[in-house]
Amino acid sequence: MLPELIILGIFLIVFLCDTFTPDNGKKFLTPLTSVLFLLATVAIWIVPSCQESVFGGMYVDNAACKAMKCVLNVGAFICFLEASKWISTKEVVIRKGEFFELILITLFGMYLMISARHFLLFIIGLESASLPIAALVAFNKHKYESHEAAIKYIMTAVFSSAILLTGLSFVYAFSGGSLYFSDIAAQISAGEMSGLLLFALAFVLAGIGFKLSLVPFHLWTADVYQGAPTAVTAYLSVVSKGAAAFAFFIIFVQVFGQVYSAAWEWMLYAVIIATITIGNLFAMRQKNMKRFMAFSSVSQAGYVMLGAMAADELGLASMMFYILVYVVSNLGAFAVISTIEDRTGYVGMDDYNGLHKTNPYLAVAMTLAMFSLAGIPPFAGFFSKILIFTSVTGTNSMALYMLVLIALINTIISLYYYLLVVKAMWISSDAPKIESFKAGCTEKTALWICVLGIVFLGLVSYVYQYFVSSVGASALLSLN
Amino acid sequence: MGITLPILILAMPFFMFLLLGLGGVKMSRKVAGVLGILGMGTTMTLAYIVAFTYFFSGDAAFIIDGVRQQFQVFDVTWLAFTERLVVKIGFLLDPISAMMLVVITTISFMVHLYSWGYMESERGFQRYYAFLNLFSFSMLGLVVATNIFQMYIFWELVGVSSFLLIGFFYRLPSAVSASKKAFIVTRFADLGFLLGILTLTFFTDTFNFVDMTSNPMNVLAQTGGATFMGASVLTWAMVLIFTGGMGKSAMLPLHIWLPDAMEGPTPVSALIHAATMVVAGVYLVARMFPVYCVVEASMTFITVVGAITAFYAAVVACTQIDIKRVLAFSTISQIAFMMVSLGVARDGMPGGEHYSGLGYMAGMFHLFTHAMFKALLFLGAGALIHAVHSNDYTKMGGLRKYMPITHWTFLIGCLAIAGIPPFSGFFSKDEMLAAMFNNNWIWGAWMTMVAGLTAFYMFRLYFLIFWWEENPNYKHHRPHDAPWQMSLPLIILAAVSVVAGFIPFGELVTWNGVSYHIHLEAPVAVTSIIVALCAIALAAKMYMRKNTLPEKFRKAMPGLWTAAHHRFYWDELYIFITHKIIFGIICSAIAWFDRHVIDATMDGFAKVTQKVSFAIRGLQGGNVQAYVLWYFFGAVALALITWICLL
Amino acid sequence: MNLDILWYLVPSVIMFCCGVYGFVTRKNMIAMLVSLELMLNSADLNFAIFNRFLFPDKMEGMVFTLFAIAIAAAETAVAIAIIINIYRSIGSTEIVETNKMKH
Amino acid sequence: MFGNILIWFVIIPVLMMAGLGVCRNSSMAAIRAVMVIGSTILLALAIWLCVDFLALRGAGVDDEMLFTGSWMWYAPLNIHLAVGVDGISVLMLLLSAVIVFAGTFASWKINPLPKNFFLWFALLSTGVFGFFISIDMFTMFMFYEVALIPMYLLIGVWGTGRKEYSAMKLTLMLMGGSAFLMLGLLGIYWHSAPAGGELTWNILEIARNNAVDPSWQNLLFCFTFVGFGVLGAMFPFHTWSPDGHACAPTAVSMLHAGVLMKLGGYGCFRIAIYLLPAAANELAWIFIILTGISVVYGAFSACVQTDLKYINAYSSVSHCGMVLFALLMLNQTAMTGAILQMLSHGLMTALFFALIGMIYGRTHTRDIREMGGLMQIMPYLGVCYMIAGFASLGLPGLSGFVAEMTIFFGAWEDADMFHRAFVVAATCSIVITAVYILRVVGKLLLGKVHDEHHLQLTDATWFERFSTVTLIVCIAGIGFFPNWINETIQHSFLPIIHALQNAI
Amino acid sequence: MVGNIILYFVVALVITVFSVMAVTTKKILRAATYLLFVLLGAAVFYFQLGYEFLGAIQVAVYAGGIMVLFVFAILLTNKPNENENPLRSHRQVVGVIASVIGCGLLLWALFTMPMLATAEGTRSLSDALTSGPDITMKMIGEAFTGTEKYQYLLPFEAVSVLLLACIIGGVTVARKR
Repeated sequence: MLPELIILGIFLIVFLCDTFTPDNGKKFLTPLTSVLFLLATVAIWIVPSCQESVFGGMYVDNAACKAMKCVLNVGAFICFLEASKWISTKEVVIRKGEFFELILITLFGMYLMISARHFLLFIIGLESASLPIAALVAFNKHKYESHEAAIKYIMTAVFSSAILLTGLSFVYAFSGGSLYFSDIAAQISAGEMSGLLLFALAFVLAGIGFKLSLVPFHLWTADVYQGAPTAVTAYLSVVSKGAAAFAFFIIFVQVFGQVYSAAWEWMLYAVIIATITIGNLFAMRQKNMKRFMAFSSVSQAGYVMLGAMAADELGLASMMFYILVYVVSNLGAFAVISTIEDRTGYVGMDDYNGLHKTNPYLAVAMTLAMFSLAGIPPFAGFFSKILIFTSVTGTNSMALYMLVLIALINTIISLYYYLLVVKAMWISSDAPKIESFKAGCTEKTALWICVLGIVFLGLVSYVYQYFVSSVGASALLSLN
Repeated sequence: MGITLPILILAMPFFMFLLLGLGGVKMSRKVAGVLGILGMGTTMTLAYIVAFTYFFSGDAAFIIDGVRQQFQVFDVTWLAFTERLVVKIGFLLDPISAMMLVVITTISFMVHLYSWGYMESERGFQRYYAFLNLFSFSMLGLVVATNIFQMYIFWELVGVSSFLLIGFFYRLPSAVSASKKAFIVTRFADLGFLLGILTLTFFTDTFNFVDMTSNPMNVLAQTGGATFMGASVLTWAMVLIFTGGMGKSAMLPLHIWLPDAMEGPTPVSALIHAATMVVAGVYLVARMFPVYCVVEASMTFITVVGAITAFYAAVVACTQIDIKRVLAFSTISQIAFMMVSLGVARDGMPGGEHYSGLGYMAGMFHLFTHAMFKALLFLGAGALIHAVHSNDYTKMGGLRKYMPITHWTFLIGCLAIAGIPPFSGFFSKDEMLAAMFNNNWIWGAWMTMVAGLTAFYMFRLYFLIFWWEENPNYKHHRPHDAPWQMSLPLIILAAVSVVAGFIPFGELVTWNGVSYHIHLEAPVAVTSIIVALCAIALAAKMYMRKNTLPEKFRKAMPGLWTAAHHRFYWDELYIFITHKIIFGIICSAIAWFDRHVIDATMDGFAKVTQKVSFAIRGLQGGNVQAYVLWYFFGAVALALITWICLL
Repeated sequence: MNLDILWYLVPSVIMFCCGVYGFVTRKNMIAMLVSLELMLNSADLNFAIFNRFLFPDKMEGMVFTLFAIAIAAAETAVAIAIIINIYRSIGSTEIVETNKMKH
Repeated sequence: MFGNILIWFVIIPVLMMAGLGVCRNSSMAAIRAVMVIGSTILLALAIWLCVDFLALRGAGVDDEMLFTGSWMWYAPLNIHLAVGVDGISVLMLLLSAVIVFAGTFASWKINPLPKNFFLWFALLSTGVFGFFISIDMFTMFMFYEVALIPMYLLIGVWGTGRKEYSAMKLTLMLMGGSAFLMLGLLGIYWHSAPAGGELTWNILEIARNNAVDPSWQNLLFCFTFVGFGVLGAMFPFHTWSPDGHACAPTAVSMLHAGVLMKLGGYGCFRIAIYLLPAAANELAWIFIILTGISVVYGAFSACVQTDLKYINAYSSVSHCGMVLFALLMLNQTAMTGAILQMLSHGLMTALFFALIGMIYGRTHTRDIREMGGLMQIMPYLGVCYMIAGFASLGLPGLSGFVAEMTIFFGAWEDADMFHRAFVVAATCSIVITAVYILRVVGKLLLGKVHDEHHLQLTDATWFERFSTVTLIVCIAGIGFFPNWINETIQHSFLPIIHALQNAI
Repeated sequence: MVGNIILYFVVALVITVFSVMAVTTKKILRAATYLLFVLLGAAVFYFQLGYEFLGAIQVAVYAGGIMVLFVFAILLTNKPNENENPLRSHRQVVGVIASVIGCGLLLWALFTMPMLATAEGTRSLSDALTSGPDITMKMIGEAFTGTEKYQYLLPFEAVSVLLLACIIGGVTVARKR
């Protein structure tokens, strides 16, 4: 329980500090939270868990879960740094404390999602991870878009949780009376495939697919990403999505592993193709950077899901690595977007025309992020993509091979629109709209972390191997 | 014989080419000219030494029991395609290569000397000498090739030298297009040559001439009787190889480049397009002669092509206005003569041992004499052009008074080519006709007629230039003989043309190395002399004095005259094929196809993607209820579809 | 006549589908939330029904329902907070007013 | 690791990038210094490697690959950074080094953003060198893509004309190819060892294991061959080439046509043919048809183009088609010819593009209808252009002739009607090549001066001369003394030939 | 027994009818009221299924808590008598289709579920009620405070964090500034 407790501890500290300091004395909150958070991450990473499975197997904290949580922490940390400028603006500074508190609680919920081995705990984690985000999305009260995004988000979230609960109730019918993952796994087998189980699977898939924004459960994504404050969008696009992906893998592989090839493999197959393709098709027309990133993240989610398609240790490790890389790449892009938005208010792709003339370093960082997202070597995105493709094709099934082919063909479309951004920044001959400015120190730190991650995560194989070994040490897939 | 001299023969011109080509810009004309002439003079001397050593030293390497041997002075590996199929660069000495060494270096030296005067005022004088040296190098490499691939290499190189020299006046569009035409036509022919080599060497597994020609029956055996489209593959191979020769030697229908090649400087025409390069085809056939002998069909092909070309060119030559074109067609006709002569020679001729190789010997003899007198005629024409500044005989007339040296040397050339004894052409032509008559009287008769036509058009030319009536322009611009650098070669070549017929050629050059005694075949000789004299007489009647006879002639046969004047529309046909069909239809169609089908398909992928992207934008309608509806439908559909699939 | 599991599931499913219908057709956000409550309730009811009929000796389903009610309450609270916020901002609670961001 | 000479081929460009990174954008001298020093070292290194390699071979070292080294990278998937060279790779490295060297001088006055230009240029070189030294499929593929992507910015930022469109098209098409390629490589990896054996990315081991399931081979062969074939400008995937080349800046065109397109051919035999020999034997005919079409089609298309770069691009389609065509003949001679053709085409096209760039830099047009008689104005460039043209049309004494002849003689070894027919078609291309080369030479260099303004133009500067002379020397060098290269290549093809014969 | 059946039919009717009315009525306040009836109906089902505590919670939390929230919200945002504007027809048609298809498919799935082939799946309510222990408050209390398997201390604590978060979130969103 260490990670959760640490997070709750930080939450309490922040909460108390926020409550008992005057409105004009909250400058220290950002550094405080960031530093505490950094320490917490290190602690989570280093301190071994004394007991792997507690509460009668309801909660498990093993090496793999820890690694996943660390990945999420990296994302959250960068989000904190990116948010610092925005959160200090006069419209929202009053809610500065709440921002950190809510983020920390969502993080707590995500930890539970990853560590839960019981659907009750899982659903609580899921709700903790999604409901406060609605409040975060509505953070920019002075902006209409923020409201619209919030209502769209909450409505879809609640609907999806209704669907998820219904699905779980159907799952429950098959569970033999217990909602522990291991018990359900022992009960469900391919032999008794029935319509109800399929509906159960489809509804659970839909419920988690909402968080991952898989097609066709993704339609909220673009509007919410566009309307939400950029820091929240960033958080939503990587951390929330990453946690959902991990939970997805654990649930579908661990609980429904028995009916993998019979049922949900094919659902996932269809969903992945739709996700990658539709995400790409929408992304290529977008002119608003945040909306653009939303569709890009939809399509990226499809690639993430390829790891679940592989449904083995290698798949999970590749997926973790993919998400880590995705975290740094996407947050790199968002760091640039938010830096520019905070200074100038521009978020259109055309506004980036000629960026390299005025802000070359931002342009370089954005370019690297785009290349990494597109999977261009030697940047990390290339490695994560290839590793996940490798893990999928490992089963030697022609169908999966074709799936990878479709995914690969889609990388070309994605390359197209990522290059559009690069084109705007470097090639477009229009006069630059954005004037030259100096980024703040937190933003610079965030950018540096992202850029270093983009450049070195792939070239240094240590991280991936760490994931592989942690997955291997966790016996995650054995049906204990 | 050591390898030093042979290597020097090749190296000297190449070195001069590099020297003049790279350093020429820094040199004055005089230095460049002297260097060029000295270089070629040295080469000529070396070639003479080598040739004389070969023919007359009696060394065992060169002649054994009166049989002249083929001797590879050196043969080094250049490129190994496979373990057996190895391209070598070497130096083969045998009767024909030794003879060619003499011919090439002599003419080349004359041209070098001549050019000093002729080209003196031209821009790019140094470049000109560099190219001349490049050509000499290539041509020498061609004739001394030990293997067919080496020959092909130098074959290409002479092609490009010819291109460079024809296009020497590169500011003139006509020169540029002529050079292009020459290169492309010969290149096309070389394609045949290449395919021939490919086919032949696929079976022989060697490129080497000696290996192939020393046992031609073996070559036939190696093909294993394979056939393609009704003909044996060896026939195909030899005909294809001959195609290369047709290109270089301007046989019908690949002759069209040669008349246009006259756009080059006249000395170049003398060197390349009269004496040396254009006989490469003949040389090629001679080189592969034993192999050709075993495939009857290819020999017949050569004969027929030669016979048709000879007649065609002779007819066209009668109607040309440009004096260089007349000479060009004459060259075509004469080379065709040699081809026929080679084509009629073969083993087991009815006339006995003597006749089997007569055609070969005679062809080579004619090659030699023709080189001399045709070079003479071209250089003479050059002198005329130099004096009159026009290629057109209508701008000339009555020049014998103004340019006596040119006149006399030109007359000697004409007599030689017309086959009037004792000039050299008589002897060689007589031998050729004898060989043809021996093979089949049809060839003999046909070629005798061509010989008559030759005499006619040469004297038509001669009379029109030097007699007819004086051009009134001479009063303003009095033509005069050329300077000594130009006259000296004329005189030397004229002298050679007079005496060359008495060279005991049969002793030196025969197909199998066995020496050969030449004797005149009286009936043939008499017939040909009579025909020639008649033709000259006719020419004199028509053209010596200004009269209306030519005009009447023209009127009498307008169709024929116009057709002949337009060279029977070959050029138009080619232009139609290349411009209209190849460029206009094939190339443009392919380019269009590439842009509008292939490329459009690729762009189409992008466009379709964009269209789809646009078409499905309604999915994201902005209304959360619609989103949820999709969500619900999606979930249900997933379950339903899987269910249906599983049931 | 025998009251078995299906008797109870049928009203639950009807409730669920009414919820879906209401959610996609109501224009008022609060009315949408009302529909949503129907769906959530249906899920809760399912848990209780399955628990009772299939696994009467255990009580996981019932416990789950208890928590689900709490979660539903939390969701409703946040949703209503946002709706009120929107009302304050644009003076309407009609869902069609919030479709400015699209495509 | 750093004791291996091959690694330095990657390290030096990376160091160049680092060096450029610290240069100021405005200090042209420093940027040039870094580039010149770097590319000179690379060239020296390549020559040194070549000499060393030949010495080792001469000393009887008969391993398939020399200077091998292998360092574990991604252990879970057995990915190594594995390097090694055979004769072909050595020559390719030499070619790349020469062209990078020449390209550096050709872009002496690049503008704007010289620093960025050379940064991407160096990255591109890294990819190219890395590709040729790799014997691990993964790193090979990685370097392959590293080499591709800088093209987008290089064309997009420093190009001319419809540069955005062309850059995008080029990048997307090549990346599309590499998508197929990736799939092929993955398939090969998962079949790289017999059941139970350790899977590997190492090309040599895969070839040794020869364990790719025959039922998969055909599919994988199509994927890998098409994947590399796109970069090799195989019909009908060549259309990126004309547009891309037309818009690219000089040095980029040089490097792209000169080296990058060779990556395609190299990959085709090193991976597609070597690792999937059974499929190669079985499916070669399909690609013979496609490449045969490329050869003739490219040549015909070039005949009617009016933009110098388009002419060259189509000519590249034809020549690179010849490379693939020869490889598909699957015999030693033809494949040797293919490599010779790669070298030859690399040098000659680089020269062409360099010259076109220089001419364009002066006349500001590439339309041959708007130029003429340039030989009088800039004789040096004119002569170089003619030499390049002659090399292209296969004049003996220059490299193209050697390559083409080796190809034809090799290709002729297959005696069946199908092969013969396509070889004859391919030989026809040399005539068509002559046609379009002479057309350009005639219109561009010879004849009358078309535009009076051109009379004021100057001839080549010293760095331009340097760049072109380097290339011409190499072209003539191969043309005059081809045999040592030929032998080196032939020897390197033995393992592939054995693999092919065993697979029949 | 018969009482159970009658009660079942009454409640089922109430749930069905008021569900439909809750989503079709024009007046928002009425919708909330109908919802209340449905919730109460569900509570009755819980009682009938032997989950008294659950029924009580349902009444307390839903009827007592959530409904009040709804009513407040409605009163805050709407004039009580205001009718909803007519809906766009196609959305309504699609809604009907969606719900009918969903209903049909779900019912089909439920009617074909494999449990119906087993003894547990077909037993009647009275059998079900007797085959398990009565759920006493003691059992519930122990389950909520224990850390063993089938005990729910952790979720209980976690859900409190969730509620806290929602409070913070709700306040953040809803307060004026």
